[in-house]
Amino acid sequence: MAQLTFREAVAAGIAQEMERDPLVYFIGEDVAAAGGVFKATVGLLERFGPERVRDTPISEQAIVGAAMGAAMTGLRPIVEIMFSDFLATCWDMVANQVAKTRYMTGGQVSLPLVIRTANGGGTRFGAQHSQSLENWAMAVPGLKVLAPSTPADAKGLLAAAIRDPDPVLFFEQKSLYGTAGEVPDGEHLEPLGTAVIRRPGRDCTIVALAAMVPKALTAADRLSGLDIDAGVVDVRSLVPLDTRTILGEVRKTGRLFTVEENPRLCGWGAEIASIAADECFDDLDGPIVRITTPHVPLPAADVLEDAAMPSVDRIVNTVKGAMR
Amino acid sequence: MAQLTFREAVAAGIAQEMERDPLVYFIGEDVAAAGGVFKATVGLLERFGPERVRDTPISEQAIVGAAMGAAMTGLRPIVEIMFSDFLATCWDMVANQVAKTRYMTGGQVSLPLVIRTANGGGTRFGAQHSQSLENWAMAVPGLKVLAPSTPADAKGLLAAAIRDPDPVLFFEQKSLYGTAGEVPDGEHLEPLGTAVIRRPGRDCTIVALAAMVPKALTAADRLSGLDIDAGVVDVRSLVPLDTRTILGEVRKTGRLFTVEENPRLCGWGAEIASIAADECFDDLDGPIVRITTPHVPLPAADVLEDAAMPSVDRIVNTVKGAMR
Amino acid sequence: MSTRTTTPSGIDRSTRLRLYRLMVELRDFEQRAYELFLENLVRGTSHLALGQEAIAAAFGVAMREDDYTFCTYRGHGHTLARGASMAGAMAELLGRANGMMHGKGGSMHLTDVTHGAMGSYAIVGAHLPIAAGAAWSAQVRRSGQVSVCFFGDGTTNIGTFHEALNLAVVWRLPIVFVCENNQYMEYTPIRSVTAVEHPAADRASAYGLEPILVDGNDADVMYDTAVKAIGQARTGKGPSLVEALTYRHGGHSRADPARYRPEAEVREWLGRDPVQRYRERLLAAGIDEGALAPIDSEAQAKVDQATEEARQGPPAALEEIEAQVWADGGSTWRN
Amino acid sequence: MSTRTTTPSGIDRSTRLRLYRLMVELRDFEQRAYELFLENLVRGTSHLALGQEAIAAAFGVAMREDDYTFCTYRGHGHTLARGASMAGAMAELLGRANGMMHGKGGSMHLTDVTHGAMGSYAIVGAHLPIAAGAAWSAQVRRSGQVSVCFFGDGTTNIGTFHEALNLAVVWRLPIVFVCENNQYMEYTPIRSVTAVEHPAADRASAYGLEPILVDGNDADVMYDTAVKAIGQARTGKGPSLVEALTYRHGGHSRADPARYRPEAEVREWLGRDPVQRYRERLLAAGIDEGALAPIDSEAQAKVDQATEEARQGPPAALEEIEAQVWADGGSTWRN
Ligand SMILES: Cc1ncc(C[n+]2csc(CCOP(=O)(O)OP(=O)(O)O)c2C)c(N)n1
Ligand SMILES: Cc1ncc(C[n+]2csc(CCOP(=O)(O)OP(=O)(O)O)c2C)c(N)n1
Ligand SMILES: [Mg+2]
Ligand SMILES: [Mg+2]
Repeated sequence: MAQLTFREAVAAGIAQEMERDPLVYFIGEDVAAAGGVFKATVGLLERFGPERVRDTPISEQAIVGAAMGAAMTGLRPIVEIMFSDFLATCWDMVANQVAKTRYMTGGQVSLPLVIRTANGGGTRFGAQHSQSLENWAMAVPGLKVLAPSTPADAKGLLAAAIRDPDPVLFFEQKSLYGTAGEVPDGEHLEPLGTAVIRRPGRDCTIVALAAMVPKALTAADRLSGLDIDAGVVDVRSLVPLDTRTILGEVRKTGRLFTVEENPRLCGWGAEIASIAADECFDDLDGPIVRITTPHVPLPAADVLEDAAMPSVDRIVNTVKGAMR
Repeated sequence: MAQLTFREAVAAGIAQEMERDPLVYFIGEDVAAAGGVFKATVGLLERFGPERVRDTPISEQAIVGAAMGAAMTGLRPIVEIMFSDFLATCWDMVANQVAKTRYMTGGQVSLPLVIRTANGGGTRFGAQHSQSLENWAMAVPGLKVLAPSTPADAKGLLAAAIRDPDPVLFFEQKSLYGTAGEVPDGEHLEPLGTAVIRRPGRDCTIVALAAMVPKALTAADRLSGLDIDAGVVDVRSLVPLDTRTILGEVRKTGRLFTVEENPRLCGWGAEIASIAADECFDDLDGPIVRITTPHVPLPAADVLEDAAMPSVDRIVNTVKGAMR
Repeated sequence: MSTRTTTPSGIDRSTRLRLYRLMVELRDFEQRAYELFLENLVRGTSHLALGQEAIAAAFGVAMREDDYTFCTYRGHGHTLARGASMAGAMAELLGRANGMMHGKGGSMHLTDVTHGAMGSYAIVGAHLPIAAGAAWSAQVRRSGQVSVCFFGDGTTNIGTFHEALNLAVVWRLPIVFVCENNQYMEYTPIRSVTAVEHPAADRASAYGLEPILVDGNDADVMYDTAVKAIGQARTGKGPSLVEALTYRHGGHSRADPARYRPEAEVREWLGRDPVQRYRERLLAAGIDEGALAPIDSEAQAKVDQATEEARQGPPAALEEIEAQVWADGGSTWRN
Repeated sequence: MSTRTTTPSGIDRSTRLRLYRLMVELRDFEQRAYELFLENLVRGTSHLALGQEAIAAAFGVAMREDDYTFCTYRGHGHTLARGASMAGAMAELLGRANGMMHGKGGSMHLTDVTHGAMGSYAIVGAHLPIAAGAAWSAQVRRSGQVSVCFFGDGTTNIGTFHEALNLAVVWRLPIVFVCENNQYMEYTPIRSVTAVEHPAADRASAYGLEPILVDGNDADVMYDTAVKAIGQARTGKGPSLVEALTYRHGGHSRADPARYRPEAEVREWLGRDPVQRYRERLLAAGIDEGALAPIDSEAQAKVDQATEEARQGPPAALEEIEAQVWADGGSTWRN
């Protein structure tokens, strides 16, 4: 086991798969010579050469479109969309072309492609560079959607995404790039469609994603001091969704809280809450409560951004209040 | 009261506001000379002239961008995006620019603009021309979102949207264009943010939108024959959302069903279900059940499309099954 | 800029007969599709390319078997020109189980990957970058394949046109972009919304390319143009952008009577019908009626047969609804 | 194509002094912003235009008070050049309550509508259609206003560039598009990803426009160019597309040391510093040191004062989080 940062783990996951499969190619803006604006792809150009690791013009529609055409014809491309907010500039490619083409053609084409993107807030970039947009992707049939919370998962899930025969949107939380953790040496793969119980709990279940996972874990620590035994489930794979693990925990505890970085309406938390309200209704002992950013664009100033996003304090207070 | 089709009511709503306010302009592809591909804007060019009613190149980003720049500087533009699916081609303009600019500038600019778009399935156009995408818009803070179910609302809500000082996405269900109904003569406005109880019910509440409203009403008729008194609420305004009316009904009946045309995950139904699972938990007598299109792109063939979308049969059977 | 109208290269007789046969097949197929629509058997929309056959046919004949075609919702001809099954296409229009995509795509999305027909795309401009991606793949796999991407005049004003052209040139991709300038978008004339007269050719220089403006209703010219552009792509000399002038005989989509077009204009273009014109040219070149008449009747028979097969097909199967979202064949999103 | 480097028109002394003053102010403001960043007072990102001042200053001086400016995340200069409050801008960089947008936008989104600074946009290319929309509004309101839209070389490859240019020409809008070609996108040289040598000028003809390629580090040339293009727009003669060659002295954003640029290239461009060069030219033209020195010190004082005001400001107020989503001032989405 090596200690890697999240950004190093991303590069390691890509390198593992590029080493293994010569059909894996990687393109994006400033990803090659500069190693990515978040330095998550440093060293790949040197290792795999300029044919397989390429800088593109600023043209997200061309980037994703090219990856799609290549995936249809034998490559396994990885593309980087620098900030997830920029997915909006190529959303037709993602949501209408990549997601639907296998289905519309009756399965004639496969689209083994990965779109990696830096996601989320906490970096004072303002409303056009800080969105958490995994729910946009989750709402579109035909896309698989991953968002790791640890360096080990960053490597293992990214490698599995590259090997997956379907299109995957891979969300890398910007606020996690600098975090470090143990990452298995050698080949490492984590299966899509599996949630992880990061902390078992008796009294309630907190379901969280990406950067909200460490916050939920800290909140659970503090709640245990208040005699509330809160469990934490790391969703990590929104599509496919491991409802078995999530609902299993909810059935045990009878209380469900979700912690989302995205704004209030129509997030993945609403989806999971709705599933639970349908399928675990009889096991529920109280309201399902979602903790989210309010339904506003994210403000830029540090004090505003910090207060808008779900914080450990907010999680603790919300759970405490609801469990009374 | 005149009997108008839904498409005539759309044109009437636009005409009413263009007559009233010389700063209302209308642009889009094939909207002027051709009167729109769904014939929902017939007569506007003749009545208001080529400066105020204009055909554009096929360039959705330029269309929405231009409307935004105009709205910031004194016009009240209406734009048509021919099919809601094409919102993906200008999603950056809608979700990152139009939705966020007032907020980011601390309220320095107003964006009184309406984006009208033909939405939904039932017309055998296939996966890239049939999506119901009101949930994409609902997930973005800064957008108001309307979807009428009757000709009267098409006119009244559209007129109110044009008069509203904020950006509104206005979804016109393609399968409703040909339906007819009474529309008040003269000035007609319906307030944003108000749901309508189309049918009161004692046993359960079916919440529906746009083309699902008539289906829910037919289903409720049939359910009454099975001794289930189902009420139907027409959401019509997703943002602002009339939770008071919706939750009021749910509290009375104790049972909530939502009927959505959009695919399964992260729809407006999940949002309303989650709100109810939080705020009405103690009033609920059973699981909250969502009736949706499965999480697949919409197929083209008539038999497939009809079977994929929520039908009266499916609503009746689902409610009956869940109410046992 | 002037358009070339004569064929300098002396195309051989058998190639010319192949061009003629293909054009007649495309013409007959689409005329039949229109008749079936009038019988209310085509439930969805459809966009016919009647009058534009020379372009699809010429490229169809000029392409190598493993080359890639990317086209639009107006793509019956481009798909069939690659050898895709006519019955499969017709059945897809009728929403039958034996359709090319089992009824899941419909007229606007005809695809036959086994014949290099990589899809018909219904969002204007989307397939230009996708076609560039297939060319990129061919380039790095050193397969020698060429990607050919067809689109309309109206498509030149959307952003993907610009992004795809720039990328293709910068990466020197083996691709041919073919703008079929049929003068109209849906109902709006292209000249009313475009900054230049020739929407593709006048923009070639913005990507360092030569302007290529040709008569799209002349099968010989189109064939020469195709051979040259494909050859350039195949030999590593990079992309071309071709603008082919043409006209659709009917409306934009099945229900459009196309009254927005001046009668004289329609008449003039009907006089330049590519099929009729080519037939006359072949006769003038000494190919006798005895060689052409069997082609005409074989094409009719082929369309009859395809129609019959399509009509025999059962309606699309309900299991298809939840099939082929994922590579495992299903649509499961949860456990 | 060759760039013009001398001023033909004889700009009067007072205008030249205004140009000089504005350039010095922009330079001093951004140098101060950089110092504050080193003190860790600028929390968010920031993108400096040190070295590119001549462009923003020239247009700032040439524009009418009610004209519209649209710029990018690299927009401190363009915003201040319209007369926006320096303290408001500096406070916004520091995330203070007295910031131009109360801390809600940050460095990348400086906006001051009262001075016609209609916003700084952080998604590459987005503001080109928006600026066209403001020009459309001015046109139909017959206000005589002109919209000026600044963007970088890298922006010429994205789809919105193409869509906006086409629409602006077709509708003959009163707009000036200004491409500041500083040779780099973030860390990648523009020539490595662009099909033509001059990313804007070589594409003007794709919209029926004249190519305009000018020395962006020459304030006189830029001023003449601005006057001409704005005049053309104001008199109903439609859009222009200007490409101004320039260079940023520092990195792309605050943390970028810009080591990807060859030393000789950097040295050469530092030698063409627009501020220093203009100062020398004014001296050579007989404007004496006594006229320039006070401008230098007044600019410093203005920046000092703005910095002081900004630093005095309290942190952004928490009520702002839920304010101004809607025109009613709030963010309520339910009853
Ligand atoms: C992005 C987008 N905008 C609008 C449409 C609706 N639409 C379908 S075809 C068409 C006209 C296209 O014109 P052109 O490119 O000339 O092709 P043609 O139909 O003439 O072959 C339009 C506007 C669309 N499908 N996609
Ligand atoms: C659509 C989009 N893609 C990528 C980015 C990230 N990005 C920000 S600035 C920049 C470089 C822009 O280069 P240029 O247009 O030359 O402007 P400059 O920064 O040199 O002023 C990039 C790629 C973005 N903001 N928006
Ligand atoms: Mg056309
Ligand atoms: Mg640049």
